[in-house]
Amino acid sequence: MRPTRNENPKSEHKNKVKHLKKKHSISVAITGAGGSGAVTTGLMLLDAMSRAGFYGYMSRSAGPQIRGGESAVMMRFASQPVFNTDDRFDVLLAMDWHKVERFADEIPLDSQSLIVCDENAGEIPAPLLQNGAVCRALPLSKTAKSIEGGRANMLGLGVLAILLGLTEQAMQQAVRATLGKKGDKVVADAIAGIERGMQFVVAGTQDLRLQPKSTAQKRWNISGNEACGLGALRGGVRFVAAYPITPASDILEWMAPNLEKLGGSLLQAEDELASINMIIGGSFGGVPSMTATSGPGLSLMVEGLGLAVTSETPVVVMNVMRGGPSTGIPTKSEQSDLNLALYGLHGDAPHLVLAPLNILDCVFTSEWSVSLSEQLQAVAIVLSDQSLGQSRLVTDPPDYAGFNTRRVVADASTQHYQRYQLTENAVSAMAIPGTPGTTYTADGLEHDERGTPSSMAADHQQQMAKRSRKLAAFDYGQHWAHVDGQGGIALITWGSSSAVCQEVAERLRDSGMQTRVVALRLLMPLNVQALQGLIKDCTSIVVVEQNMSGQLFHYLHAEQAIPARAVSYARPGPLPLRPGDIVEFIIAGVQADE
Amino acid sequence: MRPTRNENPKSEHKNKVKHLKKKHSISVAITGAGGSGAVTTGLMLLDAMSRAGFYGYMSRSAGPQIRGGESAVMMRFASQPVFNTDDRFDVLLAMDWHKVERFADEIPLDSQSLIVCDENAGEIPAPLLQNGAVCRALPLSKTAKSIEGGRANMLGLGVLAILLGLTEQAMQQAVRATLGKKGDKVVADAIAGIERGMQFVVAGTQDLRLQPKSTAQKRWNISGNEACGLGALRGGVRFVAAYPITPASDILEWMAPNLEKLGGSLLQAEDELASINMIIGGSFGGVPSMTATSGPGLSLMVEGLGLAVTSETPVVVMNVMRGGPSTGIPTKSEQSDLNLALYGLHGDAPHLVLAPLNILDCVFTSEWSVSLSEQLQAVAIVLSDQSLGQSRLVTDPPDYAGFNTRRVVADASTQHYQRYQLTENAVSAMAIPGTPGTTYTADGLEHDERGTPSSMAADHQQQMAKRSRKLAAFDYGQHWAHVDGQGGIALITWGSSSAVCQEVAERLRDSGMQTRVVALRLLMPLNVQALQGLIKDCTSIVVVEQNMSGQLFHYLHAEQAIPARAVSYARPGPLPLRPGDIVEFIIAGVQADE
Amino acid sequence: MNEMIKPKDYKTDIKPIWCPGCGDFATLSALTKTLAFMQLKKEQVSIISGIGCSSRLPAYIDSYGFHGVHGRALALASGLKAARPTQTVIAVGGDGDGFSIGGNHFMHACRRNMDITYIVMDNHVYGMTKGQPSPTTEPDWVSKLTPHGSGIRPFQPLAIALSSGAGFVARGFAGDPSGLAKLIFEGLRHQGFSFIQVLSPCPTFRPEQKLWKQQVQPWPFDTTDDPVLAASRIHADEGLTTGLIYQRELPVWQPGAEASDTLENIEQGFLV
Amino acid sequence: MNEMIKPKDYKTDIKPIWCPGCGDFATLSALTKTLAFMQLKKEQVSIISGIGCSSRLPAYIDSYGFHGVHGRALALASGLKAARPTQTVIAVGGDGDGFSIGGNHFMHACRRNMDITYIVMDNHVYGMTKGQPSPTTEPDWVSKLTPHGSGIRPFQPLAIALSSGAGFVARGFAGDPSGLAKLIFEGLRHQGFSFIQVLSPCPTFRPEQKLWKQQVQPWPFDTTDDPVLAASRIHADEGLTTGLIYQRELPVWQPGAEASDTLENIEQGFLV
Ligand SMILES: Cc1ncc(C[n+]2csc(CCOP(=O)(O)OP(=O)(O)O)c2C)c(N)n1
Ligand SMILES: Cc1ncc(C[n+]2csc(CCOP(=O)(O)OP(=O)(O)O)c2C)c(N)n1
Ligand code: SF4
Ligand code: SF4
Ligand SMILES: [Mg+2]
Ligand SMILES: [Mg+2]
Repeated sequence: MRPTRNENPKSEHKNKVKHLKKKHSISVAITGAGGSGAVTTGLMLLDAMSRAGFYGYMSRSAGPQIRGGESAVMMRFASQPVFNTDDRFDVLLAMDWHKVERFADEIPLDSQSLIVCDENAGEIPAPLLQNGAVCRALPLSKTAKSIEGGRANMLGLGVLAILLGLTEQAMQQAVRATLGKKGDKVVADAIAGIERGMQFVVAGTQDLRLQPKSTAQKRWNISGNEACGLGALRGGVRFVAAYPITPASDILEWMAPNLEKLGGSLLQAEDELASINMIIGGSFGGVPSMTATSGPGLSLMVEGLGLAVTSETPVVVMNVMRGGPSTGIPTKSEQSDLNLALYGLHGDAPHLVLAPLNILDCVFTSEWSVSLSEQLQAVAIVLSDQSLGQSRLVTDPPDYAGFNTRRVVADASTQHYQRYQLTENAVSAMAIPGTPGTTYTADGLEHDERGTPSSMAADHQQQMAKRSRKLAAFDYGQHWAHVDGQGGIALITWGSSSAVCQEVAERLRDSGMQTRVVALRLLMPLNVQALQGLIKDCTSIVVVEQNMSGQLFHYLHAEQAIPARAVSYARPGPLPLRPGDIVEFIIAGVQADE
Repeated sequence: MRPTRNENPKSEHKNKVKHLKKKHSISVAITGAGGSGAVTTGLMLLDAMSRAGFYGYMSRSAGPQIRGGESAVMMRFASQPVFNTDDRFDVLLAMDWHKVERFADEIPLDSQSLIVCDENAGEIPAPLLQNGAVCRALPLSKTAKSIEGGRANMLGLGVLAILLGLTEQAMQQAVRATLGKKGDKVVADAIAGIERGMQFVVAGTQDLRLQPKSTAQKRWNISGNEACGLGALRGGVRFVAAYPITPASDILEWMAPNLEKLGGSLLQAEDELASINMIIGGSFGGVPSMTATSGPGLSLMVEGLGLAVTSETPVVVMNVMRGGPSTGIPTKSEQSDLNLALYGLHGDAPHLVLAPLNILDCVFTSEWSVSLSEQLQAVAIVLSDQSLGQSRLVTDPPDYAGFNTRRVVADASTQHYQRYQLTENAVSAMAIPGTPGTTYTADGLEHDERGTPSSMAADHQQQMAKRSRKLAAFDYGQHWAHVDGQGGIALITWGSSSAVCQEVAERLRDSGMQTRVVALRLLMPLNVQALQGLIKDCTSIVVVEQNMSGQLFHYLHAEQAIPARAVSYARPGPLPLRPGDIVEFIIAGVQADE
Repeated sequence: MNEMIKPKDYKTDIKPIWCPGCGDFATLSALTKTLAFMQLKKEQVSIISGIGCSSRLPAYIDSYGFHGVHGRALALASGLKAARPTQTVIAVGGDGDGFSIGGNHFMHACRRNMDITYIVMDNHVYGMTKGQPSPTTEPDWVSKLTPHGSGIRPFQPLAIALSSGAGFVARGFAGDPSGLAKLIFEGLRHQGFSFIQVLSPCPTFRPEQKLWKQQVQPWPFDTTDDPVLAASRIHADEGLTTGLIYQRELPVWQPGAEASDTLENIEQGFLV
Repeated sequence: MNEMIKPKDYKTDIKPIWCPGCGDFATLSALTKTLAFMQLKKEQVSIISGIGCSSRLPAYIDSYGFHGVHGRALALASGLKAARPTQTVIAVGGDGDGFSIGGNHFMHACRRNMDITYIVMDNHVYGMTKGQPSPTTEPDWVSKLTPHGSGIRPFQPLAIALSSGAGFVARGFAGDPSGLAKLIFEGLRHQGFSFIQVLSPCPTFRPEQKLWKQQVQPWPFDTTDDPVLAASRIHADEGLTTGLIYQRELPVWQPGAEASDTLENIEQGFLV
């Protein structure tokens, strides 16, 4: 691989990895056994940091126990928007050592890292110390006992507040926002605990205070699942039928009350076979309709999706990916349902596949997906994943995309209505039940323009070509990918790996290597020509994704979109992709070439 | 495209298509309304021709009516084995003109073709005559009425017998074999009818008599669905759970009584979700297990297949493809479920995909699939299709493949039994319920070597690599593809298109163009290296398949198995691929290059 | 538009694929008769089906319709009714479609009690796939797939409907089209889920069903609204009686309130 | 090998993922007690489940087991029993697994009547996915997904089992482990399909179920073998009674005759 370089080429690539400038950010992890309050602590810290003017990202991990098991939150804060986890953590606040080894891989520590823990928690597990992290044991629980309603996690939060330079005022606001509903006593106790924690002096560490970007704008605190739900509502979805499944259920739980407020509805189906067919029914009835699921549920929807394709009934399926195959690792992230989404229908069944590029982009991609599905009377599968869906972001509010979502509807006056009429753009007007003069029967059997079942070769070819052409000929504009930077190195990626790739590109550029990122939002149909144009002058092409077999890499080859010299960087879940690892991989490739 | 040529290169490519020598064979079609006996007539002719020492192929087509609708049989006879339909038909025996236009595409006629019909049937539909076919109207029904128990179709059969040079003796044997069960009177009436028909003189046509290949060997008369069932029994399948679906049900209907004779059993499931999980249960119980279905049913099995992959439970799914997507064209053939079979599982889920290359090969491929599935404790999806499954062949009996099918079973003495133990070939001994000392719980959750559920990255990567390696590292020997001929032109194909490609190659070779055929029997894992080796010196590479989007073509690119210059010849069903069309396509490519 | 609608106005020009003598013709004409009797406009009615001979029915009625996939008619119908409550939604299909692959949706549609009428043309066989036993087939009926019969006791559609919470349970017979039309009319009038099992002979694969003409008897009781009584009657019944067996008003599930808020307001919830 | 097997011999070293106080612990120990009481060897028993908190049970018993996919435990168990009749096959799971996504297999397993015991730990909620209504949930139970309750009348497992043709219908309670063990014992002894609904509280998402301890009563009748009587009793029951309600010997479906022919002979059939 031969990356193009900026004006100041450096020849000592060997050490480049280490010298790469990194985004200035602070990463904090909080762990604890069930009931230790690790998650609440994290949520309060996220809230406080956002009030202090920072951006933040928070992901979560938990053991197998349904309740009472160990859990961890992984957070990152910066003065600019931040969408993914870093290579390492600056601080670990450990409420106890209960099964903390389970999280050792997820919370890499090094000699610059600080561990804050309770002095009564016992011996620190060796894996945490092996890279030289500094440990400060404090009398958190002992002190907590000494103050009324005191809880060790609030004292720990106080310590973090001091380390991160948060004010008492910010902490008080955060407590009120997070615990307000639980009453004044709870709030007062928490504040007392935090303030006591802020009195601890934790010496001998690096400065963890960020410069706040002064901004008047209000921030949003949103999860990817909420963002997908919001985008769907913006796109016009007013009917949802679904069956609960981790990690997609929160989309449904957020949408249920909000759909109702907007005059829509949510139906809890008996299974996924029902949910996909229910939304086909809802959409046939004229209401933009959607479901949300994860791998096992998407598997069960495959037959229904084929029906929607053949009957040209628009539906949107949000698939929040988790570790596969089969039941796999339900609580952890992986981008391994791409194959199923692209190819998992029997027969030649053209449809749309999209993926949000980060938590904030869930709003946009979800709205766009509904819009495309409605306009094209097509199936749209949206591939989010656990790392987007169940993580939270503190971010600038998303812009309004404001797509024209309306589907082409037949009106009552139509003569000799033909549901599947050939038209210039291959989209036919769809009659909505209730409209006089345009009755028809939708069908999953092959049919002619009118919709009458037909097994004739001519009808089959005509209607297959129609269904394919309406997607192929549509002008998707600029949204098919987020592109930035100039060649040299090209990173092609999709979905949740996009944010990591952005950071990889920043680091490479900062070290003088021109880097272009092509983050695919519309995976099918693929904009092959534009993609080829964007990478043709790049000396190295790396396809980055979070699965084992390189599903995107193979798909891009299937479409003859990338040259033979492209290389694949594919790693399975459940650990997140780390920008540093990818940088290292790329530099090693560059060195091998020299 | 630049095909390599034999010793005598000809330069007049322009006319080559017409001058290409064709396999010497006779093609006969029989059509008629419901009750006209077209299908029985065809079956009797097939039987008689095989008794006369010929080889034969017979496919069927019918209108949408369940009973009483129009139907057609399309047959081809030759002195050598014949596996597919020709470009055109020599004779059409039309019992009547009821909806015969529906079959016009399926029964191409030309100026060399002869139409035999009833003189009372009325006007011949124009589409049948447009290419100059000669028509002979005979008093079939009138004469039939004049003899006791006479039926017009038997008289028509008599006419065909004369045209094809069949003896009265062969006809009598065929009648007894086909109608024997219906009693002596029926047999005698039929024979009388045929013999009367043989007295008609049909003048002015070409000679339709074939030279029989003298052979002492007995012939088999078998359909592709029966052949798949037989192969499965040979491979050791003793438990089947399935849900009826066209065109796969005949596999089940053939297997049900025969399984029982061998001490096995068939369970009619309530749906395909049940059938796939039932065979997982049966296989977990130690009995080689299989199901059969078609596209819509395979769609419903996707989740279960993932479970079999993750739990490493061997199962075989025979998928008899029909026109898709969705309900599509249930009674007609198409090779369009390849994508679903290759990619339709969520997560990274390695498995086997195979396809029989012709009706006879169904026996071999089905047996081999069971063998591989059992040895590798893997899912095997076998892609047959309607054109194989519901067509009949008169053929030499298949050889015994005699694979060693046994799975590696844990025995009672095993200490610290680990179900998913890492081994050299990545296959672990499987304990069969009932065996002491080796109890374990199979799981679709990710797990460690013992089978204990785990969400740790290390276990996930280890077990994913194991499941992938056991398939990738296995030595599949020579059976992965049927290869013949030398380069120049390379035809890469799979499944039922293979027979057509063989014929294309014969025609090209006969005209001096070296042609190699690579017919893929094992589609996944793909033997990329061997394939690359076989085509690397070929000047033109054509990928032939019966679907619209070129699913194999894209898959071969996905695996980087073919170069950019390869071209796709992909045509959807329901019409069969015609050797002449493909020859024309290839010659046109060659001419364009010159 | 002010003229009376006649049964034949609901006919399409598509010729049914059904065999001569198939019981499904009777359901088709009972349905068009009832729609005409109720003067339902074509565009007010949606007929939803799965896959099977019987499931081909929607194409033969000139109304809105959906010929979906095997076993999922009730799911599709439920989604449609939820999204568009003003439509008269009728689901139709066969015994295989409704009780085998579609059995789960049958139970849950009964419980959910949306205002849908479900008509199952029960011929105790899979007609379309050419003669395999369905859930309602007798255990000793021999077919290619079951050379000694299935050996399994038949599925009891009425008992399942009742136990699942349906509020309208009836059985009709294709050999009595006007009785059938009456049941369909009652079903369409009933608020909530109405289930009508129609004994619909398949002369092609079950020629012995021609005897139904002699065997079918009226249900020997009045319609009851007592589920306990209905349960014991249905459990004692042998399957060839027709009538409206059980009817009871039960809470109908139908979402769709008026909008009470705006998206802008909802989005305020994300502000820190 | 000749020593007595004790309940603890069936314990594995895998720690249950269950919350403290979860009712499923009782089913686990009732099961190991019964297996020990019956002196069933570990290798003779296969425990098959779907997905859910309750469906995790097989990993906690040292026998053969299969933790399959959501809703398909009975299908997998049926295939196993068909292929290996000598195994004692026990299917276990939750109300969501068994009555929502798995409802169809439930009905058809009852009809098919293979010799399988099916134990459903019914907590009237989806535990594993953190608290959505299941088919047996009360219509007014509020959750995030159903802000006003589901509005749908509960699924009646016993009525469905009976109507589907099960020959053994019982209800147990996690708060009465020895009563439960007795029912499981009877279920395992019964020839054919035995269904046991276990009221199994979920203190995490349904803390109000702690009251079951006070509310659960014994079934007020003797076990009957009359389906008509059972039907009326079950339809009148309110759901918090325990006992063996209905038991009747019915034809058990179990394939697997001795081989009677050879493959070579079968192949002769293809010769022209
Ligand atoms: C998923 C799926 N499985 C199987 C089939 C094949 N199939 C079509 S119709 C049918 C059964 C039809 O029986 P029934 O519903 O009783 O209708 P009938 O033809 O008897 O009216 C089956 C099994 C299918 N189309 N889809
Ligand atoms: C196909 C599929 N859909 C959804 C899920 C998600 N899921 C897992 S368990 C469960 C419900 C569990 O409820 P129940 O069976 O009552 O068991 P409990 O946890 O209450 O014991 C669901 C919906 C899944 N794993 N697979
Ligand atoms: S096969 Fe039976 S059910 Fe189907 S159309 Fe013919 S008679 Fe009717
Ligand atoms: S969530 Fe409920 S059902 Fe699940 S383990 Fe906890 S208490 Fe048991
Ligand atoms: Mg039927
Ligand atoms: Mg539950």
